Amino acid sequence: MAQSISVKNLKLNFGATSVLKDLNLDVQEGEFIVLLGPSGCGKSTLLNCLAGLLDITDGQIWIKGKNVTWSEPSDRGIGMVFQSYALYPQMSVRGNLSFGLKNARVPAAEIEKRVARAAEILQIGPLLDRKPAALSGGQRQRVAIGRALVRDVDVFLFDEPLSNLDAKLRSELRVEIKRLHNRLNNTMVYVTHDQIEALTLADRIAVMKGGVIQQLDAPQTIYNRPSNLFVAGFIGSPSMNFLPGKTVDGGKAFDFAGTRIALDGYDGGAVLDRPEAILGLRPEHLVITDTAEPGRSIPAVVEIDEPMGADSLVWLKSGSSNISVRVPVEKRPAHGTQVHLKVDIRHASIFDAKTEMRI
Amino acid sequence: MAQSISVKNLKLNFGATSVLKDLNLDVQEGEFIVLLGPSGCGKSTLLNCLAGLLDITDGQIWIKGKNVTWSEPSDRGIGMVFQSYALYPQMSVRGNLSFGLKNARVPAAEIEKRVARAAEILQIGPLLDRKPAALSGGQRQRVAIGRALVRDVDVFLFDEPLSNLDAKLRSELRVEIKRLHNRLNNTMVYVTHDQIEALTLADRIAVMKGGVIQQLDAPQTIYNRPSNLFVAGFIGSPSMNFLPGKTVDGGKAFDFAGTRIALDGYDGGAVLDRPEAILGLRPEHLVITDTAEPGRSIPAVVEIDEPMGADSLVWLKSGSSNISVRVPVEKRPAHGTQVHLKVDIRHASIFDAKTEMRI
Amino acid sequence: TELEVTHWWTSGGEAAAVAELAKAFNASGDVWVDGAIAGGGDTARPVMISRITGGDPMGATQFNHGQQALELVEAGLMLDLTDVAEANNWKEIVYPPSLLDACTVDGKIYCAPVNIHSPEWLWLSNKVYEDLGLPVPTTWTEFVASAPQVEAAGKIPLALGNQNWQSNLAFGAITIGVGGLDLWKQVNVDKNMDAAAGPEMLAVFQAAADARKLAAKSTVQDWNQATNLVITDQAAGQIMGDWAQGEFQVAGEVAGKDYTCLPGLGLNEYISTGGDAFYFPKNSDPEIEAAQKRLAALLVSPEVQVAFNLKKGSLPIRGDVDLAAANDCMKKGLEILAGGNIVPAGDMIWSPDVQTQLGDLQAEFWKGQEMTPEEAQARYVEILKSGL
Amino acid sequence: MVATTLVVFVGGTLWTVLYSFTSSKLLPKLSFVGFDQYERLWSSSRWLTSIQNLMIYGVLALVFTIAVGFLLAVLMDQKIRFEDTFRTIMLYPFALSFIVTGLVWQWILNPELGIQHIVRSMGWESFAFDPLNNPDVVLYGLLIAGLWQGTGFVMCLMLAGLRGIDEDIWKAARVDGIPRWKTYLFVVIPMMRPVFITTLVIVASGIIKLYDLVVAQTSGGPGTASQVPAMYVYAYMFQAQNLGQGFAASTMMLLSVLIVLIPWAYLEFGGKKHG
Amino acid sequence: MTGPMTGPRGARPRRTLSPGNIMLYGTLIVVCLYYILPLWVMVMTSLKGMPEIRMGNIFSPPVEVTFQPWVKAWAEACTGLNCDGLSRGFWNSVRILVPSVILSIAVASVNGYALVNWRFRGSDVFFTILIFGSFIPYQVMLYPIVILLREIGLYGSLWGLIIVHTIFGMPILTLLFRNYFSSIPEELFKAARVDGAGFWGIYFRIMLPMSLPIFVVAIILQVTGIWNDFLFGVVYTKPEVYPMTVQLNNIVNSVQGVKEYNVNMAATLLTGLVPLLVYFISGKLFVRGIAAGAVKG
Ligand SMILES: Nc1ncnc2c1ncn2[C@@H]1O[C@H](COP(=O)(O)OP(=O)(O)OP(=O)(O)O)[C@@H](O)[C@H]1O
Ligand SMILES: Nc1ncnc2c1ncn2[C@@H]1O[C@H](COP(=O)(O)OP(=O)(O)OP(=O)(O)O)[C@@H](O)[C@H]1O
Ligand SMILES: [Mg+2]
Ligand SMILES: [Mg+2]
Repeated sequence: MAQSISVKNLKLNFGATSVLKDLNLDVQEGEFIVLLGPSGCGKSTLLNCLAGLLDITDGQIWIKGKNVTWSEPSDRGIGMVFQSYALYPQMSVRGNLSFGLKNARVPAAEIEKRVARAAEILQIGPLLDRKPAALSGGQRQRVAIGRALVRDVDVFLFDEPLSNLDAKLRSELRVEIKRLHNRLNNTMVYVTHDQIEALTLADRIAVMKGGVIQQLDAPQTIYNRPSNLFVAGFIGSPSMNFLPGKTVDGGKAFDFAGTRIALDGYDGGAVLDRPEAILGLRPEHLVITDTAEPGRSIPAVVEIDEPMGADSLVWLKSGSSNISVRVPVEKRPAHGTQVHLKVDIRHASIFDAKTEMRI
Repeated sequence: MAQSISVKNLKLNFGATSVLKDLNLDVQEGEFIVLLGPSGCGKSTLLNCLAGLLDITDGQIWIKGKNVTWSEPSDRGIGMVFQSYALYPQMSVRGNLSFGLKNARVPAAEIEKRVARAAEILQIGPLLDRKPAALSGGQRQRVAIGRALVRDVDVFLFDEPLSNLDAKLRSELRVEIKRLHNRLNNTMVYVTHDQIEALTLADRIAVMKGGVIQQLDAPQTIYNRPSNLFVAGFIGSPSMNFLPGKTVDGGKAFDFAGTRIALDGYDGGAVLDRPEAILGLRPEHLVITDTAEPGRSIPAVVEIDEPMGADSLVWLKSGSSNISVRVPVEKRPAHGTQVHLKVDIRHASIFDAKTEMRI
Repeated sequence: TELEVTHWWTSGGEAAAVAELAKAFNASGDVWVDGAIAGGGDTARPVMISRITGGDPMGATQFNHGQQALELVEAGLMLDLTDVAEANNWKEIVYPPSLLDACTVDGKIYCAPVNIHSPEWLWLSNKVYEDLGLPVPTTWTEFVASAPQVEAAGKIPLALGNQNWQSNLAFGAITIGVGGLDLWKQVNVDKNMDAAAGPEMLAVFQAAADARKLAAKSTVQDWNQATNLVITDQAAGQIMGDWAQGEFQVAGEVAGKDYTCLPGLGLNEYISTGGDAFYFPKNSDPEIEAAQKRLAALLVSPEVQVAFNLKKGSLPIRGDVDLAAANDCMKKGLEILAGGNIVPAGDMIWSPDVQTQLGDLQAEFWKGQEMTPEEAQARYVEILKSGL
Repeated sequence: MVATTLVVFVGGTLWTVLYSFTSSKLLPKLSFVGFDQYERLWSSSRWLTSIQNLMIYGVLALVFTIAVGFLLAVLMDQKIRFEDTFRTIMLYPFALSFIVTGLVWQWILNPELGIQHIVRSMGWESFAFDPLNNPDVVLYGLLIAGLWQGTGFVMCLMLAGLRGIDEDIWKAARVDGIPRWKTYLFVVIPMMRPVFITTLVIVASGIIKLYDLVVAQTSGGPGTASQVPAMYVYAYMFQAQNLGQGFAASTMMLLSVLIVLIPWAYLEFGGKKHG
Repeated sequence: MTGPMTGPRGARPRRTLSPGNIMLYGTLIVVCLYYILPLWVMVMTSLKGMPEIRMGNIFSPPVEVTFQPWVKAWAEACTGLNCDGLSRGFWNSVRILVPSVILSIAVASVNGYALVNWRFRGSDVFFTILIFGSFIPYQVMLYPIVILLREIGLYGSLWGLIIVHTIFGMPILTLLFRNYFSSIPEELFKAARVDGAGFWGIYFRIMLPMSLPIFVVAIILQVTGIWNDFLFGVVYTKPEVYPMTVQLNNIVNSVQGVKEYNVNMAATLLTGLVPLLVYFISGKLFVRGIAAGAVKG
């Protein structure tokens, strides 16, 4: 596959503060890339740089083999969808869709055709003559996508397009975006700070923090083998349990508050002995049992129980650590019970507490 | 347990529009009630009535055995936490916490004590001298809770206290609120339109729509035996699959586009033959298999796959219906595969398509 | 040819007088475009100066004689009227000659004087005194002496407007009236600062301090409002220039019967001869220039002088016209003029800057009540010194 | 046009400052005299009075306009009936020029015609209310007119600001049992900082330019009791034909504006980082 | 369920004549008296004859209503030789007002838009200078502007005056527009740029249609300010285009013996009519416009 977007050594400063620091990113054609990260990490900034809405401080941006570093936003062959949709409130849906084309002096007949096609794809045909104010959230979002669609571009940029919506609508539209991508198969760069969105949509996820890409990988890799503590904690809801301790026996076991957990089968690098290490365990990779299994389990006391529909999230206390475990609703243990948590070390992650990197 | 809040025949009109219609609600002492419902259904309105911030049109409100229908908000023995927190921006955290007490002429020593206690419970001791602007979202929320806490009241009212936060923080604070409730054991009425919040927090959930309580029950009951189509569709994410069809054979089977599903073991009332019925199946109660099982399975084609970390949500098409199924990540079928969905009828719900009520 | 003429003559008598000028000018086939700006010279002058320096001059404009337009002339913005003056023999006919001197810069004449004004008059309401059964005063001294009775009758003894120049004018009149001509000349013409700081001058300030008590109840702003107080018999008297006469006339009052005028406050019958003159800003259009010269000649002509000054209540700038129609007061003025009892006007002696400062001082002195004569005199001397 | 504006404001200011060091009379001339004009300016009692008046009037007008404007806005914010009517009544004076304002109030305050006359004719013979002719209180006479003209507009600004306050803050305060007045004082006012700043700029710029009102109402009198700097500038530039002096006075006014403005610009642009 | 419904129920009883309400409306009414008084005096006086005025009470309504003062003010009052009242100035004022309002608002709105959305180098400095400009007393700038207008050859023409109004309207208007535009989501601007709209395209197609409220505010402020202007009108134009306020000044300040208060008041009212009407008609929009962003710092 050809390269669709290539960001080379991108730097961006706002005055004295450096927001993006020497960032590199290559996106293949047809790929769905999600930029994920906490608020303020520079996701929108990166997207705006791609779109040409911000003047970059240093570096280059290539789109479809062309150096567009200095091109106008409209000349980059990109379409963009914004968080609040940024529909032009005084124009009808049709006006919103055709505004960009008119600016580009596309012939009227061609505009007509493209709008009709976009309307068909997005099923907004009957809405074409309404004003944005008369649309529901979901419909607005489709119009916003349509605006990118009619421009016949190969790269779509989305800046948190769903974050204004309530949970139900959000999950519906997520599916729609996925469908659209399956159908159009164009390159998408999608900014969000919602990890469910990232996990469900992305071909690859770029997890950002402080203007730096922490990890760029397929969702499963990010989920299962997070490259550092930040990524591990950020991805997964409820989030990964972190047990502080040390690795002993030449890297063969993890010592957590006196309890030893054998590390054979650990999917990672050479563990070695480290005086400060962190064992990361996802709630779904722990099983609550009544009996201890030396080297494989941790004792804990049941504290809180959060039923979440199909599953329940049980919070336990072990030593001074809070640990959450996902269990089927039927199998919830009673409050205060003393139990043992069986650890599935194949799905665990171990981090060096100093460097915070996965071992 | 004594009754903490009792709402009797509450009516509230804004001018000509009736927002709450003859609403009754009884809350036990120490209970955690969540008001759940779509935007505009009257949740905040109900909460404001409880707090005395809105003059009701008719009915009564009792709190702790006292008729407070005409009492001032500050005399009702309630504390309230708002969506935007509504912290006093120019006062320090301490100021925010003590402003109400000072005003009530509580002695300084007593104020000191209560603030210290709240700060300890909420772990905001080190923040006491900061201004709200210098706090993170989570910290602000704790201060907002603290403001209710210092008032030493037994009833806490929360109006979507988490909806301004991002997903990660939201799930963290959810747990904190739950912990707080376990610890203080006071009555809480909590408004949200986020069902995960409702399911995890509530002792009982009141699902509202159009100013009417649709169902008031424990989370598991609501989840498993939703009393009508609205509740069923509203609760659960991804939401319940609805298959339109009819019940035949004297209520012994469900006919979905020609496929028959046997109804023995259905957990509900007398089904009877109904020309228009809807079969509701949750994604986690369907299993993808390769082989058909007559009377127990539905044929379908795999369309989209949404990995969500631990699980994956697979979208299939059967007839003209989209069906979602939750499967462990390892067992995802390939796109386009022809499969069969095994139905677990014990967890299914059947609705009359006319009355929309569960049968 | 159309000629725009700007001026600040807008009160009743003034407007009537301007109408005479316009009538005469229009009669010769030209058109007088009136550009009156009310509010006095202080409002109008910035407009005129801006217009002239801004390169969009009017055809003719009023200024007071003397230093006001000097710089404009020096900057070469004004039309040289020497040929008109010579053709019409202004040197001979303009009386007193000081008027023409004020128009002359480097031997060339730049303005056409139209009238003579003298500020040193005391105007009295006869009715006020008749009602009280008192004789109408004939001097400032008598006026001051009768003031307590006037006041007791609920009338204002002395009407005085609120603007700086009015206080200054009153003080000037008292200087000539009370201090005498010699003192006045020493201070203002010879610019003898010792005299200004001397005891005689202090006596003048003392007299002014007495007068300000008489004016304490006067609450009007404009001079004509103050005059109106006299006309309507609410006030006994006002110190004001001879232009006040126009107001009496418009109100239908008769000099000697309804009101009395005392030049030089009845003490020293001298008048200073300031006045108005028209200047003609340079213009590129020869037709307009011709019209300007026609207007200049017209302004000095005997017929216009008579018509204009009768309405305006001022004195003509030439001694050879017959003002048979003039009323009592005007005749008094003419006599004084003819007798040569004249002194130069303040506008000619002191720069506007000094005049403004004097005005500020007098306003403070007259309206403040608490400034002592000594203090005022000290500052008076300071200001005069700055203008040497 | 933007360039023109810059040229006028910056160029005009520099030009003014430059010529304030000359002895220009009627026409601007580059005949430098150093600080002479300033020395004379600061020894002129009229200028000193003007400055003093402006300060007194300015502080009073600023405080009262904003305070009264805010109070009215608070009253208007009590969900009252006929809000439109009340608002229109309070706002209409803003449509009238200062000249008109000055004239009308000169008249109403005139002892022979206005309030004093009325009260006396109603039988209270000793009643005295003659602010415009008493040097000690004439500034208050101006203030009455100035407030009349300007408070309505400020009220609108404040009202808009009040309406922008999060409804939840009010609810929180009610639950806390805070009386309304306390909520306004300790919570709402601090939250309206941006509104107050905008208002301050608008009102203060109006006060410094104060001229027409005084001319129309008192002509700076009685005596020099209500002189203001703008009048001094005008008088010396055009009446006294002493441009240098007028420019020196202008420069002092501009300087005082800068002194007010620099902290503001700092707050607006420099202070952002501090939140 | 719970016990019987005893005690208070339904809405809290509210007395319309509560002490609080009496205080509230009482204060408002007293305040309104203060605001209305001058207008009352003006209107009443303008409807009286001179004898009635001289006799007396300026606050009392006219015994005998006469519209003569209005007629005189509009069509007969003299200044110098011209006795056609305000009527002539009215049309001059309109001729000055319309282009001045349009130009000044056009320039200021583009300015505010550029300041917010196209932050250029030195835009903060530029803005600070503008605000500084709003404090400059007009008298100070009379001379420099005379020179400027002379240099660009517009002195004495209507356009010169229009430019002056535009310049002096700029600071406050720019402040208003800047505040308003910064309350419009930036995303809208970005979307338009991606759509290929340029500086003017965005301004005209996107920003303008969304800015009605603030335009109303700007128009009201400018109509008032320009219509009421006297100084610029008299200094930078000629008699044939003098605005109404110059006539008003002439009528009010030139006294024919006695001040004709009734004519003065009628003239004053006539002169104020246009801005007053603008306020009475669009006062509601005015507040809404201000609330829509003008005061968000
Ligand atoms: N115009 C600006 N001037 C100065 N700093 C800015 C500007 N815009 C953004 N920043 C800073 O740059 C950083 C990155 O901002 P950005 O908007 O890219 O974050 P984000 O990852 O999109 O966050 P969010 O999830 O909240 O949208 C933030 O710290 C922000 O404060
Ligand atoms: N002050 C008011 N005047 C008129 N109608 C109102 C008012 N406040 C609320 N409403 C209407 O009452 C209904 C219920 O509003 P409410 O705020 O209680 O909804 P909600 O359930 O809290 O919604 P959300 O989840 O969006 O907060 C809505 O239709 C709303 O439009
Ligand atoms: Mg962002
Ligand atoms: Mg709500």
